[in-house]
Amino acid sequence: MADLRVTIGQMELRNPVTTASGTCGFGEELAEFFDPGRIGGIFVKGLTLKPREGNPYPRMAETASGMLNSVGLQNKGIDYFTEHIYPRIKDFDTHIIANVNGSTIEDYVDLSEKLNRLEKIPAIELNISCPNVREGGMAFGISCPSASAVTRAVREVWDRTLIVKLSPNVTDIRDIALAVEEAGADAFSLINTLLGMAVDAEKRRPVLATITGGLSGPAIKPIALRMVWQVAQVSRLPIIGIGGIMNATDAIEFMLAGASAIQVGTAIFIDPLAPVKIAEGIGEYLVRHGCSKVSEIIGALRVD
Amino acid sequence: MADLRVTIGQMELRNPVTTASGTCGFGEELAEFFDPGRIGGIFVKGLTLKPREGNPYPRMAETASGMLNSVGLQNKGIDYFTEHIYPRIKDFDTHIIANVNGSTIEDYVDLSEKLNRLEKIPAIELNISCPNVREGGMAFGISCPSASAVTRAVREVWDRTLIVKLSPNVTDIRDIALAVEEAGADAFSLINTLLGMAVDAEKRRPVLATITGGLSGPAIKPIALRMVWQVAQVSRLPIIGIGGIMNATDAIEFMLAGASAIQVGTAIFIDPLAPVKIAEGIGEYLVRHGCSKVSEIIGALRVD
Amino acid sequence: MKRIQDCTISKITWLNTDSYLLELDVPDEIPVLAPGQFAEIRIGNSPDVFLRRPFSFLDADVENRKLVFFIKRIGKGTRHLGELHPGETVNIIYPLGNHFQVPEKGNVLIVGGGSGIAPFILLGKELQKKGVGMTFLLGGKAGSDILLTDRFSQYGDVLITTEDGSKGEKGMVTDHSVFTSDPFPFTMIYACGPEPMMKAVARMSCLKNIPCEVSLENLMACGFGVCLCCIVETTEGNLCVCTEGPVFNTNRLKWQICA
Amino acid sequence: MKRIQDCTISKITWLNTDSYLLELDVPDEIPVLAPGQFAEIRIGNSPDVFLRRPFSFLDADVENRKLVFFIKRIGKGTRHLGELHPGETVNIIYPLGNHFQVPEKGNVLIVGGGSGIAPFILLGKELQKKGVGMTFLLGGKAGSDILLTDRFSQYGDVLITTEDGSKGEKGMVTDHSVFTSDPFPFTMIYACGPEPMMKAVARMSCLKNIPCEVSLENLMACGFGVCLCCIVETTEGNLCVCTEGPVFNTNRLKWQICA
Ligand SMILES: Cc1cc2nc3c(=O)[nH]c(=O)nc-3n(C[C@H](O)[C@H](O)[C@H](O)COP(=O)(O)OP(=O)(O)OC[C@H]3O[C@@H](n4cnc5c(N)ncnc54)[C@H](O)[C@@H]3O)c2cc1C
Ligand SMILES: Cc1cc2nc3c(=O)[nH]c(=O)nc-3n(C[C@H](O)[C@H](O)[C@H](O)COP(=O)(O)OP(=O)(O)OC[C@H]3O[C@@H](n4cnc5c(N)ncnc54)[C@H](O)[C@@H]3O)c2cc1C
Ligand SMILES: Cc1cc2nc3c(=O)[nH]c(=O)nc-3n(C[C@H](O)[C@H](O)[C@H](O)COP(=O)(O)O)c2cc1C
Ligand SMILES: Cc1cc2nc3c(=O)[nH]c(=O)nc-3n(C[C@H](O)[C@H](O)[C@H](O)COP(=O)(O)O)c2cc1C
Ligand code: FES
Ligand code: FES
Repeated sequence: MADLRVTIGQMELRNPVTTASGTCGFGEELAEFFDPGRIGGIFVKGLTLKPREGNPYPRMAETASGMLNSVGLQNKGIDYFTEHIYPRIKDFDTHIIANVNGSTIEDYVDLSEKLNRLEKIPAIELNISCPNVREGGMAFGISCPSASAVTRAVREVWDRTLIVKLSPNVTDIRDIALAVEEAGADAFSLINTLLGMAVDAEKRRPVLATITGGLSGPAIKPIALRMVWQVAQVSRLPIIGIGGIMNATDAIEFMLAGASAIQVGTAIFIDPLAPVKIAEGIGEYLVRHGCSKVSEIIGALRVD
Repeated sequence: MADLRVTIGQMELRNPVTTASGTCGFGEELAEFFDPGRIGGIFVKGLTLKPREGNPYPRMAETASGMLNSVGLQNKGIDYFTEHIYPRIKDFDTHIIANVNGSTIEDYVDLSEKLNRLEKIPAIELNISCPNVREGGMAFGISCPSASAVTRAVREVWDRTLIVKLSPNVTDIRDIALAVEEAGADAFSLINTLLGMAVDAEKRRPVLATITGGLSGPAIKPIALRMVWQVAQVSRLPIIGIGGIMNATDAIEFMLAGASAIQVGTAIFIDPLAPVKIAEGIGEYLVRHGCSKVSEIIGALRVD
Repeated sequence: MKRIQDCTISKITWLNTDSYLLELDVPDEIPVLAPGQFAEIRIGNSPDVFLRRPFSFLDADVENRKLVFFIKRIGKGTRHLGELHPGETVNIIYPLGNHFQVPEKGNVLIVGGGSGIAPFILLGKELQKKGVGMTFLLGGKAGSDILLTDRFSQYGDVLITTEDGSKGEKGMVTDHSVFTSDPFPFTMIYACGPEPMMKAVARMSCLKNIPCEVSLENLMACGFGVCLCCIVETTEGNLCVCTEGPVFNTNRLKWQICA
Repeated sequence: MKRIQDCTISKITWLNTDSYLLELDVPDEIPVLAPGQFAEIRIGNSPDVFLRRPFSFLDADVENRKLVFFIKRIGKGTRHLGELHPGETVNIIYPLGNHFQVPEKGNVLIVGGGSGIAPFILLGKELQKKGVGMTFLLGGKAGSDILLTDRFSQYGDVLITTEDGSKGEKGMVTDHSVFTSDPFPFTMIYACGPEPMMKAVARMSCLKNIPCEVSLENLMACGFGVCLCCIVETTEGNLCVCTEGPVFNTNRLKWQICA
């Protein structure tokens, strides 16, 4: 049995498999399918300072090997989370990472400060890449100065692990990554969804109430892999790879390209057991390839 | 039977369906499957001033609902085209549009001037969005000043219809579109491929010899639709929609979002008859929806 | 725990050109299924179906470990599912969702349109067990859309409306003469079908001043509460149809039907 | 004109755990097929196969309008194709590619490894028609990989090598004693199989100073010359394997085998 542990900032994950924010609720629903102790961590649904009802229905459209969503960060706000949800999930035998969203830099800072009081949150993931709202908004994630400013401001109030989630809707993700690194991030997670759209030809209307939404699933995997690879070439911070990971092979591709860990998102909708199957599959791959530690495959792509 | 004619610059197409550059050779191979007179136009394989061998093998990778290619503009150069290919295809009963690629602005200009001598080329498509080479290079397509400069330079030597093909690998495609419009383009075509990557987990190598390549096929349709919609909101130039169009419904979605015509690309590999089937399908849709002209559906998306 | 299981198709029975019964052999013991609950079925034989599709349980044979679904072919997923062969497997997640509230007594009206009849066999069984009287009102475009009447008639009277009048009374379900009965003999209405139909029925329940439960068929990405895509506006804010529903008392919905 | 046709599967015959014969009923008359030509088959029952897959013709029964393919299961496409049932249809584009050059006389050696035996039944037929003598040399990992020997023996002698020695001579095809025959009895070699094997065979042909043709199995997106993905480096520059090949005389390839 190979050693599957990986390190992201100050966190040690028992294995590189985590679940992506917005695709695993607060972990409780998944606990009906498997023991959360079998995966490395859970990135909970995006939190905001105030409760949010999210966007109107319809909020999703199936696309070729993927889907669009325009959920828009529906959540009951940080205080409800602190009072009602956190107590129920804090003793899961895995890392609970909060996904932090704001519409101003102060929002991000305030939210991080409130999370500071929750002992069992070892890391936050700054979402500066949500295409569906102003809060958590992509506006921060698509320009270097704003990405840098929000990261720097949160860094000042948050000592635990700080992960910044990058938007793929940019000309060059390396620029943003370097700006965020320079501002004090401990790790990157990438990618969030790509801005997309679906049309109902019969009704002659957009499928989503918000017209555009975020594209996820295997359709975006080649783009996500490329971005992880690009960022790994320019930065030494750990990367959490996200985008269309459906099985262990996909996860290994991301790790070879440079990811230290991965998030499983949309795959959960199709197979709630995907995260555990992926963790197992990575273990089998390592044994088959004669590796004793998962770290041996991180960034191990041969390009000569 | 509805009127399927559409106008792009000075060209009138018999129907809105054309074939995308790099996916239909020079039209001759497709003529083995159907009469080119049944579609609106053929965008021939990317041309360069000098012959190019393209990139090394392997040049393609299948992905979820799509594929990556790194062909890299293999072609025998404009002189060979003029002498050997043009004479064979010039009398096809459809529009032959040249896809123009260069690594400097002078290349684009020289190539356009050479094409000026070919009477039966009613339009050129400036490729400033190929992710696989410097020639035809995305470098031009991802910044407003360079996109604008190359368009303006070619506009000075080319009086017929000038189409500029935009890259999706940008933060905001509207900015590029407006710069190109301002520089004198007659129409946009969008999108070219998205930069992606595939990894062979067993071999621990990139699948493509060039590591990254261009992603096409239904996987990218939601992104392409969104970009067509975005550009249609800010510009009144005609748009040729491209990206994962497999059938008439897809084509109609693009037209509703604002495209005046469409290009069929990767779909041809799977069904060489796709272009004619799409043209027929659009006709049937119009009849079913009580439209007498295809122009009635261009940009007709209801978003109230 | 919820189950994720590969089940073997034992039979596919086409009822008309568009609808079929899908019968599955389940490997393990079937848990108690409440009327209105559903499963998420994976359709693995289609090049363009990505997400699972939700379907209510039509019936369950606990003894023989069989689940039966009633499926209407409306798009690619329901088409490809119907092209599978006995012996092939499909993967299902179940049981999902809440269920209809079954009263202890009374006389209920059950209104189904299109594929919206699916949850009502289990409901009929449950009501019968409690001794609650019931009448089914089934609506369709034409007579050939009215299906499984022999099954429903085991539990109660079956009334029919068709838009073209080829079977039962002509018109929509809410045009049926049963709604003119005075006094109105029912203590509750259940409805499932196209949303305009459910709204019309809910409006009737309002007029008659009796409770109404509807089973919503919102678009779902997951079906088990993690994606927040399937929401419906309620008096308590946006709620997930897959976990807080699919069955809702119409007084919780913001349909403004009693205005 | 090239054809795009829906064909009905009449039979799928598994030859071992990995290989099967796919027999199709073609709706129209079958054109003359030259040995080495191929078809692009669409695999419509798989959620993750997007492009067509190329397969050489194993055999064609012109009279009964049947096409036969020999298919080795190596990935998702070949797996899903083998899961189809007789009566279901697959869409094919054909005939594609060039073909082996068949000499007027002589005595040829035909070397096949893995799925690389597929084109050699048609080649055998053609050579036999011309009265050209032939010997088949089939290689595999184990005896169970050596297939269709009874078919090949209708056209010539069949020699065998297996890596584990369980059938025929032990070793790779190029280890076979036939290559030590002096004088070397063959005037030409044809080969199809994994690239290292074809290169080894080509090297032999070089040593023996006789021509060699190989059928390449490059990755293809289209199969009919429009995408330029399938290229091979040749003395004339990059050429498309799907239109200028799949059969190449090895002296055109830049394999540097004679160095
Ligand atoms: C809880 C629940 C229980 C259900 N029970 C049953 C059942 O027992 N039997 C049954 O036949 N169906 C049932 N449905 C509906 C069924 O899930 C859909 O018909 C199915 O998902 C359609 O899939 P498709 O791939 O065939 O259609 P698609 O190809 O995905 O869609 C075809 C067209 O129908 C529209 N459409 C698809 N799904 C829905 C929907 N849910 N609501 C409105 N429009 C839609 C699409 O937008 C599109 O225009 C249920 C749905 C829910 C949420
Ligand atoms: C002209 C031509 C004729 C052919 N004739 C036959 C035939 O008669 N019978 C037969 O069984 N096969 C034949 N092949 C090979 C066949 O096309 C491939 O085996 C098939 O496409 C694999 O598809 P898949 O989906 O099963 O594998 P995938 O899931 O696509 O791939 C599985 C693994 O195999 C690798 N792979 C896939 N295709 C190839 C290839 N062409 N070359 C090298 N590696 C590859 C992939 O990279 C991957 O690692 C032929 C190929 C060509 C080009
Ligand atoms: C329904 C849905 C909701 C999402 N909500 C969030 C969110 O609240 N915060 C966030 O950072 N990302 C959110 N995402 C993005 C995912 O975390 C992930 O980055 C993206 O889906 C790509 O991964 P995938 O292809 O594996 O799904 C959401 C994605 C989906 C599909
Ligand atoms: C194999 C291949 C080669 C291509 N070559 C060119 C090219 O030479 N010039 C160009 O402008 N676009 C080229 N493209 C991009 C297509 O024209 C088109 O923009 C893209 O494939 C998206 O459309 P699709 O999804 O319908 O294929 C190529 C695409 C493919 C798949
Ligand atoms: S469908 Fe995902 S939460 Fe209801
Ligand atoms: S496979 Fe497309 S040109 Fe050969």
